Amino acid sequence: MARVVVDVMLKPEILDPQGQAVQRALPRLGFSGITDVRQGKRFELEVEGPVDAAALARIREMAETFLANTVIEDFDVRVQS
Amino acid sequence: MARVVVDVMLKPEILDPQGQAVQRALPRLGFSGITDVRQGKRFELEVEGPVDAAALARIREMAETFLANTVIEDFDVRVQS
Amino acid sequence: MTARIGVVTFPGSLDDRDARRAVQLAGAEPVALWHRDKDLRQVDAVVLPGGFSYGDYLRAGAIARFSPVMETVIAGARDGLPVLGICNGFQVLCESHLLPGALTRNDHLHFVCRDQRLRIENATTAWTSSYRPDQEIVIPLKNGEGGYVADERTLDMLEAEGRVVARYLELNPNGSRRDIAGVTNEAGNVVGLMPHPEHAVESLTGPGLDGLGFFTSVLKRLVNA
Amino acid sequence: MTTDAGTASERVSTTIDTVKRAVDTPGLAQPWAELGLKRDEYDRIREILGRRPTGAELAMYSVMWSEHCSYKSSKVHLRQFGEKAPPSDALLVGIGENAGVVDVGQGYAVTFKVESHNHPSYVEPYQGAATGVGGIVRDILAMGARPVAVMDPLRFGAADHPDTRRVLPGVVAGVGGYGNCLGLPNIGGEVVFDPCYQGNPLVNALCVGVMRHEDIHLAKASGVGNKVILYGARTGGDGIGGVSVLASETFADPSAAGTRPAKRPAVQVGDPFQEKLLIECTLEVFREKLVVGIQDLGGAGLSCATSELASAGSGGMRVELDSVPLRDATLSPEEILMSESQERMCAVVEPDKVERFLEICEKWDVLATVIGEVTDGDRLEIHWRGEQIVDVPPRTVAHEGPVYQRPYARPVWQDALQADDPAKLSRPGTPEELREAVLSLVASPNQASKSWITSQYDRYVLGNTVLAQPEDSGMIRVDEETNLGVALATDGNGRYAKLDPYTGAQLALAEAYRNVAASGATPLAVTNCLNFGSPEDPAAMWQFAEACRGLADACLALGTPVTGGNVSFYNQTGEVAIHPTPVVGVLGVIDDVTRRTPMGFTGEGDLLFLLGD
Ligand SMILES: Nc1ncnc2c1ncn2[C@@H]1O[C@H](COP(=O)(O)OP(=O)(O)O)[C@@H](O)[C@H]1O
Repeated sequence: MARVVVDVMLKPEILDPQGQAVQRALPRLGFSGITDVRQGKRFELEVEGPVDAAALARIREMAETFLANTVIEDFDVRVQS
Repeated sequence: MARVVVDVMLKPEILDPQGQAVQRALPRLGFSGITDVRQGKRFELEVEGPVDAAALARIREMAETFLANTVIEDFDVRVQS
Repeated sequence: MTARIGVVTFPGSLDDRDARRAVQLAGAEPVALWHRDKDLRQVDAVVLPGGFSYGDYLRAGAIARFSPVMETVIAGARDGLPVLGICNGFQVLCESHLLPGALTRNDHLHFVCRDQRLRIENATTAWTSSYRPDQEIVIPLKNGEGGYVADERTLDMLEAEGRVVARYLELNPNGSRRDIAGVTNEAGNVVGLMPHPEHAVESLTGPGLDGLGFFTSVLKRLVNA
Repeated sequence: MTTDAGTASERVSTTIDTVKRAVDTPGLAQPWAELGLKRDEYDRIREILGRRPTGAELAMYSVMWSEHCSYKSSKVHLRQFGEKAPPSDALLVGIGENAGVVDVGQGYAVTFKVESHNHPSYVEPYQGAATGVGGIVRDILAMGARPVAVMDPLRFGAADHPDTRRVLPGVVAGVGGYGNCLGLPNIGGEVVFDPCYQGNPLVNALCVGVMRHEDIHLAKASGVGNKVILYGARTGGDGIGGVSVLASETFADPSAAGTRPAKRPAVQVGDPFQEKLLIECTLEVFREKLVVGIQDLGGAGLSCATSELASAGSGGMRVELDSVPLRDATLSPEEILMSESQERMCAVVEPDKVERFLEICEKWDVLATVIGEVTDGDRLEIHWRGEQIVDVPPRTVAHEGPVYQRPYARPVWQDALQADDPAKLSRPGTPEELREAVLSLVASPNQASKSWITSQYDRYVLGNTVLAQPEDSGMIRVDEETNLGVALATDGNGRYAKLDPYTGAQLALAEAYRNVAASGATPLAVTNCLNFGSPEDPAAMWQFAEACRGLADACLALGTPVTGGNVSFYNQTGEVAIHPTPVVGVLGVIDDVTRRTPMGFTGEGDLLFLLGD
């Protein structure tokens, strides 16, 4: 059983109200020195069988068509070591 | 400027309806071989200055008290290379 | 002199006006409290109203918990100040660790607004003494993150100590563990409730008058005190 | 870095398309066609200015003269709503402002309007619908009113089409996500499925707001020396796909090129929390009477807000574009002017009230910046890095755009369509066939309960909802002491309108009117959202002209004036237009909401009457 992680983040040019809300709250909580916060999603997929090139290609397709909304989001797929 | 990533995932014993909804949808979309899906959050923090042990400790505290709700969530902090 | 009940407005609070109206209809004096003020203006009880404080962007209630007013509310609650958290207010109370557990995304992943039947399981708290034990009431419910969760040990403890204040009947609208709609702290002065009693205080605008009891309960307690 | 780049200031002056440069380089080729302008429109701009426009001016004219902002194809038909308007004492502000305002008695005024966000909602259903709600709410707020409820007339393709699975849940979640987070009860709407909307769903959003008569605010800048304040969200590169052409041409600074994002987002993302703060903050500055004029930023962003404010006011306006707080430092001045970043407003404030205005914004965590002032001239001047990049008569941008008499013609197929009447359909003859017919009728998605949708909307918040789903009209209590209230209904039937656009529009009005009347309220005023195909298609234009004529005639007959509305053209997939879909909203007033008439039976023994024939 292997784990594949898919990270989905809003594209850099797209407004991220969630990340902004977190960032604005930080100074009030006494945390300084954070100049930007972006909030996205992390999916952990448990994959049956070997995670070979074919499996990764399938997961990439899944990320592209389903896990991410590529109109506004970018994604990244990687096998967790 | 360095980037620190904080991953926040629901604890394994806590029901994850979002992950389950994704998992249930996969076969319908023609994706098989995924036995479990968990969905969590990924924060990307841009940090001013060096990310030394002290800075990381501060961010870990921020994750523990704020970014994650440790009643139901685990978190992981790492510097992005 | 009637009791003064404060209603906190956080940025993004929505049902604060409704909560003040409910307080008034119950016969108490509503006092508007502002999230940036630590001063509770000598109120006798506090309502944390529903809404989307700070957009609920991180987790519902997670940012509001750190507001100045909450410092005083948390300290007061520990000293016995009656505090009612409705919906977002319940989320704030859990995030503040005044109440155990947490509220997560509804299991069906949709926002839900419906008239909800509940059973009052504990009619001895500061906010439920106007009800009969096991009384069934109908009040509106509206949330996107209303699934109550806690570990088994905590759930067992809540049950054993009678700290489940209200339970969903007929339909569990959000996947809450053990159909829990509301819980209280050990002392019974702090209550968190997912459904909205403040929307059931006038027959014209709600499903009935079943919600009024929460506000008359605290009034009774304050006047008798 | 090139060695001949010179000092920073020299370099800047060679890369900014200033008014001076425009005068000096009259022959410079400009991408007017890429920006959607026609040759004669571009020529007219040159004529107005007496020179070629700068890049920033070209950006402003192109967006303000677009169909969406200028109503250039619809204006000649919309005029009837004013010309044929029935006399009404109730109208306090008529067509031409952000939204009309109606007197509902006891010193209260109500403003309401419906607007479309169809195309964005197809591309990105959630954000498209969410920002549609956000936009109409700001329109209502800008009139001086507290928004008190929303409604959402929706049209989707076939219920069982795979793409409807993407569009419908996204749109519903977006309407709910935004409206719920603003704390506005959703008191009604429509859901209709028809294959004609498959590639072009309709997402119309209505908002209604309440104010005291004396609180009415208008979008105009007057009073020399008054400050122009931009407040709300920072400006990002949202919704400016088109102007990127300009940016790449005029922003030829090699050092800047590499740092600009590769692509500007065409999708706008809404931030309802920011909008909620904007509402509370705006109502507070109204309450303290700090505002001379106000405009929300919607389509065409700052271009629209500054030119409309200046155009409607008495003086000119000067804006320092460098003061605009940016989310993306690489934006060019053209892009800043065009950006459709959401959750922003623009106010004109007397100098001695600026401090208090900014204080209130700070109280609500709303960013506010003085970006300019009202001048005694009659020009809108915009500066960037010390250079003048815009110098135009604002009326020519905002209110004197092109007006088209588009050719229209009754389509050749209209007769055949009308002749194809139900008499030709086979009738169920046997009990078995009757059963089939009834079953297929009740199984039709258009008859189905809409609670899957409406249960995702908060109908209780604010505590004044007297009627909401599943009632045919929504009703809101306006005054808790006197029980004064208003009722609202929207209706529209694309199939009727396709058969006969004139009568179809009238039927839409009649239905909404009946719904309001049946609730116990007296209908007072009308808004509409006219969803049609391409105005360049004579058949679609005919449908539009007929619908306007029908609606105006019916409004006259019923004595309810149109107070505002919105036109959405180009609703088509390829060459195939949607059914013409005029959505009509009716507002009524009721003296005592406790005497409302709900739809259902309320007591045993109630009698049932049938009225009419
Ligand atoms: N179908 C319509 N019926 C009546 N008035 C309309 C209609 N469409 C637009 N209007 C009016 O035209 C004016 C300009 O349109 P408006 O919607 O304000 O543009 P914007 O997109 O800038 O808000 C408004 O007063 C509006 O009410």
